[in-house]
Amino acid sequence: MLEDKTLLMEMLRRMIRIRLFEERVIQLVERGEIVGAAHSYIGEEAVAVGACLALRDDDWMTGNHRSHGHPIAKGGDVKKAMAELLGKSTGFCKGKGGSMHLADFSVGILGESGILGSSIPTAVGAALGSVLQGNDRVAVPFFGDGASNEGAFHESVNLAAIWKLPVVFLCENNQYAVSSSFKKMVASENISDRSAAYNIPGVLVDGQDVIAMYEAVSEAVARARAGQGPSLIEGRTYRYYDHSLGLGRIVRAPYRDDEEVEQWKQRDPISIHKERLLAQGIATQEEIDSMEAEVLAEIDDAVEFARQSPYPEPEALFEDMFANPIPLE
Amino acid sequence: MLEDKTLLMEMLRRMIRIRLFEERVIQLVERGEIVGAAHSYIGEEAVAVGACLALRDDDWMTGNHRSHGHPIAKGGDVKKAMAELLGKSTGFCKGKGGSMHLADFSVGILGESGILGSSIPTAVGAALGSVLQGNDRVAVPFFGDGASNEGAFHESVNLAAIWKLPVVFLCENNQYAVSSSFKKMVASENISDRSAAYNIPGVLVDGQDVIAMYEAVSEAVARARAGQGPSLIEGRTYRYYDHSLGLGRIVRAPYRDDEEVEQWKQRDPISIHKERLLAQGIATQEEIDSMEAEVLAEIDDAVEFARQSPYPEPEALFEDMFANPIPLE
Amino acid sequence: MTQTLTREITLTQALNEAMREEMRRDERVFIMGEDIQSGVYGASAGLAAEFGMERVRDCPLSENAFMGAAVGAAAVGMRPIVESAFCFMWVAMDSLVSQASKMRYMFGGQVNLPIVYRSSMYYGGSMAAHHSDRSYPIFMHIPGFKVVFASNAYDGKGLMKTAIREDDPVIFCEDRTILGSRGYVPEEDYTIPFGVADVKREGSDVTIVAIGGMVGLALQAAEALSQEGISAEVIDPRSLVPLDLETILGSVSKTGRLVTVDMAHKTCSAASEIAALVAMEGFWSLQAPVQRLGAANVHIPFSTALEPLCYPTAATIAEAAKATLE
Amino acid sequence: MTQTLTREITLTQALNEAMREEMRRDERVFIMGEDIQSGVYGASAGLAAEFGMERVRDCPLSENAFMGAAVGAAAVGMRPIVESAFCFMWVAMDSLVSQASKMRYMFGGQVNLPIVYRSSMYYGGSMAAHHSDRSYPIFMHIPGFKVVFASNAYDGKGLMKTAIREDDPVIFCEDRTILGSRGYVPEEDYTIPFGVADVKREGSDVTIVAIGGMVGLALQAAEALSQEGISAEVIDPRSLVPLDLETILGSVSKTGRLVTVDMAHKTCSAASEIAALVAMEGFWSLQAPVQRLGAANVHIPFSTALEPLCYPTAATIAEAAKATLE
Ligand SMILES: Cc1ncc(C[n+]2csc(CCOP(=O)(O)OP(=O)(O)O)c2C)c(N)n1
Ligand SMILES: Cc1ncc(C[n+]2csc(CCOP(=O)(O)OP(=O)(O)O)c2C)c(N)n1
Ligand SMILES: [Mg+2]
Ligand SMILES: [Mg+2]
Repeated sequence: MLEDKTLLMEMLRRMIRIRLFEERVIQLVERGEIVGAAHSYIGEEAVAVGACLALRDDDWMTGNHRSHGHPIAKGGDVKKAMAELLGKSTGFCKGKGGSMHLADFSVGILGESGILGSSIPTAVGAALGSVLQGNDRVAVPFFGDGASNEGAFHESVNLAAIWKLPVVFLCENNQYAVSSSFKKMVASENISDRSAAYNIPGVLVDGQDVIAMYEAVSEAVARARAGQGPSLIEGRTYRYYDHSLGLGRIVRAPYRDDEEVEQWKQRDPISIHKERLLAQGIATQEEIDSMEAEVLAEIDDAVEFARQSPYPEPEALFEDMFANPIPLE
Repeated sequence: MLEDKTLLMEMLRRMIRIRLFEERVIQLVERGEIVGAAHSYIGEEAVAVGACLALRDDDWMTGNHRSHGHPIAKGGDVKKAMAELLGKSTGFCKGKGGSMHLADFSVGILGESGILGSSIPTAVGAALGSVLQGNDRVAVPFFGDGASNEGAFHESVNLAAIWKLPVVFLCENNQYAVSSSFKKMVASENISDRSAAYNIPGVLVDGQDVIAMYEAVSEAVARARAGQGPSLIEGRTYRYYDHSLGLGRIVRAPYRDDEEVEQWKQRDPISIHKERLLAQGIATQEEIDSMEAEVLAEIDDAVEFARQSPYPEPEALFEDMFANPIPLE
Repeated sequence: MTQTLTREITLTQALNEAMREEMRRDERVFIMGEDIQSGVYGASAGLAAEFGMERVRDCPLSENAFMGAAVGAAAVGMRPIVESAFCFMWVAMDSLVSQASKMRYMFGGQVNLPIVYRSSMYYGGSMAAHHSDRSYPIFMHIPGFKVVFASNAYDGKGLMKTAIREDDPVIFCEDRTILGSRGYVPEEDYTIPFGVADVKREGSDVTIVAIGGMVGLALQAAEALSQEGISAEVIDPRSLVPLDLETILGSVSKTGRLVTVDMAHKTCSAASEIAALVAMEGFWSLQAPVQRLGAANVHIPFSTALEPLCYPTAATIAEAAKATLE
Repeated sequence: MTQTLTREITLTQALNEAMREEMRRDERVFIMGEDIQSGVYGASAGLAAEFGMERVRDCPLSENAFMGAAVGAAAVGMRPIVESAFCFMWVAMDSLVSQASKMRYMFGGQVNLPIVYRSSMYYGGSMAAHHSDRSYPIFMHIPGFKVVFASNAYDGKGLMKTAIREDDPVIFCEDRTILGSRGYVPEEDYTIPFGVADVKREGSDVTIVAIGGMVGLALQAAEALSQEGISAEVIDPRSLVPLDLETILGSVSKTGRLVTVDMAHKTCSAASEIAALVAMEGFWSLQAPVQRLGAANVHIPFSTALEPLCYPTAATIAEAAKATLE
């Protein structure tokens, strides 16, 4: 049984940080302060947090369009994240990326990609870099159940498997791709079953249990660092909100019933972890309350910082295209 | 045990037809009468013949760059095939396709594709057509061990599996992709193992035994016609010659040793079938000899036909782009 | 009757009507796309309810497979409509180029491929670099596609019907910035042929060639220019392949001046191509340098402070027109 | 010394030398491709023997994955060279466009992507529609790539060294029709900057802009034209992105006449783009219609009776030049 209190508390802190960040994002979208598409990670916090806490700061990670949970879990600065969502020059990407393209290379966040499956090969390449550079940095691409049907998934897992690259393929199976149930779209029963096609370990994990996620990913990371190659981990989870907030592909038709949503909310990852910490006497209610207060203050600061930050100057339009710039018009 | 003599003899005839056709192609390439790339099917005849004889004439088939065996096995006209290889207007494709793009829609040959994996979705679409049109025509895409690492393979098998389409995915595992051994490049032990990722039957078959191929494919075809969905069949086989004749990507370095080649030649698909027919008293040496003489005459005629045929006229350059033509320059 | 004559619907509704009517007319027509069965917005809305889940098919996130499956289905006699967007076509380029565009010619004309690839463009809505592609010039460069562009509801319905009845692969460009704009659309069945440009406004001083959402901006520019006594002619090619060069050349022979407007990146754009063609075929009519407008040669930034700077506007179009008259 | 000065090697050998020398110079440089370890022909020949299987990597037939892995490797500090061909890039377009071309800008310049995509063109050898792609204009249209073209061994070595040392993604076009042609290449280390066109032949009557294998044909045309007393200037841009428009405009201001030559399909080609730019920037210098030559707008047919009709020839280039003088 995991007993490291600092770690257990950090799990809770990061999950709460994502939850409160996302709740604020919903408000900002409704107020029109955040434009474009924004995909809520609420309900899935344990997956990214459990996985990222099994990594070192210098390990690599790539993500997808559901893009706020991964960077926060990996230790990204919420100020810069919020500023990016508001399109400000102080954001991770100077306002050029926005919600779907958060990235912070300084803490190993190689970027969130809006195109499904697109960032999986990137992670494989980062892991190839570790091998060529003779270090033991691991790469974790996050992708959804829907994206596991993209050709990039197949090619990337096979490539990592034959080259024994230090990759942990992390499928966040929240059971739907927009309105499409994975039961209809994925031919295998579990996505983790697909590991058989590549002779690598495939593990189905309770994605609502941050400790289960942490332990499964830790084992895969150990394998990877030891040069034993990649693993495929499926975190079975659920998104509480609609596919996308604001713009994007909103689907109203009842592709899932409220009952199902309610049942899953009964297994809220944050409540589960909280109750466990209390039950096991690892944390007191006071500690948890003050932690929540601290994180709430962080998020308030982040929003304040984002709001106060300037928009990029028009000149920025032609900047950052090339390391060695050329005339552009 | 299969006893239908007509069928057993037709198996032999089509394998011999492919073998003699390919031997003539080698001569014509050496004489410079065939230009461009040509990929020899010699050694692999049992795979295409066993598979295609398990099909009806109105079933569909797509192929790849190793492109002469499939159409001949499916019943394509060798005259038109040879004329196409010589770039003549009487060829399957009026000389526009050449070796890598033989096609004869009239007998269900939806075409050979030079780009790896590229024709697999086409076959899936033809099978979708069967479902939408309410007929029971099956589609068989042929592809290599190397192509099983293309994303198109993964996406196509999953699509056919979730829609229960009548497709028999036929992987010709000749164990190398140009100079690359599948043991190094395919993470799973057998390519047929990959069926686990899609919950469909996966069968490894002796690709040198035409009856084994015929029986395995027949079973998969029956499933498909019955609406039970696709199967993945791996025919383990071997190519006797280098990857490509003439132009194309010739690799001289010893990526496989002569011993291995010799061992496989000991299991020549035509000899195996011949000897079996003789041993079982199904055919006499005389019948077989006269069959070979007939096929040889066919091939001679085909070469003669191709040589006598005219090249396309210059006007043909701008023809066939569109069903509803537009001005082109 | 007046009711009919004044019937105004959005471009999205016009596309929906075109598909609905063609699906009623020809049972070989069916639709493939992502989340189209449950969609209550968008051009496919309600089609699953009328035509069922077999003919309105939700696909897995395997664009290369289902865009290629459209080719196979078309090859055996079906008439697929594929709903997607340019930004999601990169993963499917092989099926689009190696199969859809090449198959007919490569096989000597043995097969027709009646496929409509509905290609949305989400630019202009802070969707950032991955969701703002407008890559139709690529499909002009690759032989084998017909490339169509609707700038209003009326054209949208007529062009979509032609596209569905066409026996060749069509890239049907759908400009998100105008999908919601309303226009008169009659109830009667009608089609608009490919390769026939439409003069959206007549003028004598300068020719402005624009497509999709740029047409509306060009018309605003023309209106503004008229205040300054400049008479601009606005031409909408409606299809880029085939291109009605005659109408464009005719206009330039009248005005002597050309502005081409594109929402794709400038380099190797439709605007470049039209500029080049006029410099070749209409050179002696030209009395001033051609003005080519297009999106900046950068990827589309997210920030509302930057994205609007990428595209032509009514103002920059008017400026360009004036520049040809200096 | 004279030996060195007269050292003639093929373009393929020049590319091989460039890669070899840069791999010796910088251990972050490595190569990915298909069947390159065992290749005894081709530009990678012998590199595996010297640098080992780790730095010269045979990849599975998963182009989208390994071309995307090149992006990830570059993002963490490596300098990959990817050996492939335009015809095999369709399956990898998403990694090329969504990642390689967009990543730097989309992430606000946080990362440099020093990647060389070696892109062969097999046209002209009866390889038919699937193996004859020359789709560099597409990579000019998509922002984020530098697009480079060598027309001889000397340029090839110098440009390849620059490409490998460049911190941005480079599409390095390799024209199979000239890979075997020999030219003088010094033994000393040298590089050729991007964006600097080379005047391959000076002339005063007409400007011919050509790339890759078309340069040799343009020079033949110029030679033939000189017999008829026509003085043609032949310009090789060497890089299409960035493009040295100044040199082209300078030449046109002298000659007043322009022929652009491309082996890609005409529509939305490099030849179109250069024609458009001159019609914009150099209009007042032009004394005759621009002549744009390129491949026919059809896919490449197999038959030797048809394929040669697709591309510009020395004869058609000379004709076009004369047409500008009528
Ligand atoms: C290649 C591609 N196709 C389609 C889309 C549109 N799209 C964005 S998110 C999404 C659903 C993704 O589902 P999943 O991978 O399960 O991730 P989730 O949204 O459930 O977290 C779709 C279809 C896209 N972004 N990229
Ligand atoms: C997408 C793509 N990548 C690379 C190539 C070049 N190529 C042609 S055949 C071949 C090997 C194919 O191996 P396999 O699929 O096993 O078929 P085989 O040649 O062994 O029959 C390669 C790499 C290609 N045609 N298409
Ligand atoms: Mg999902
Ligand atoms: Mg093989």
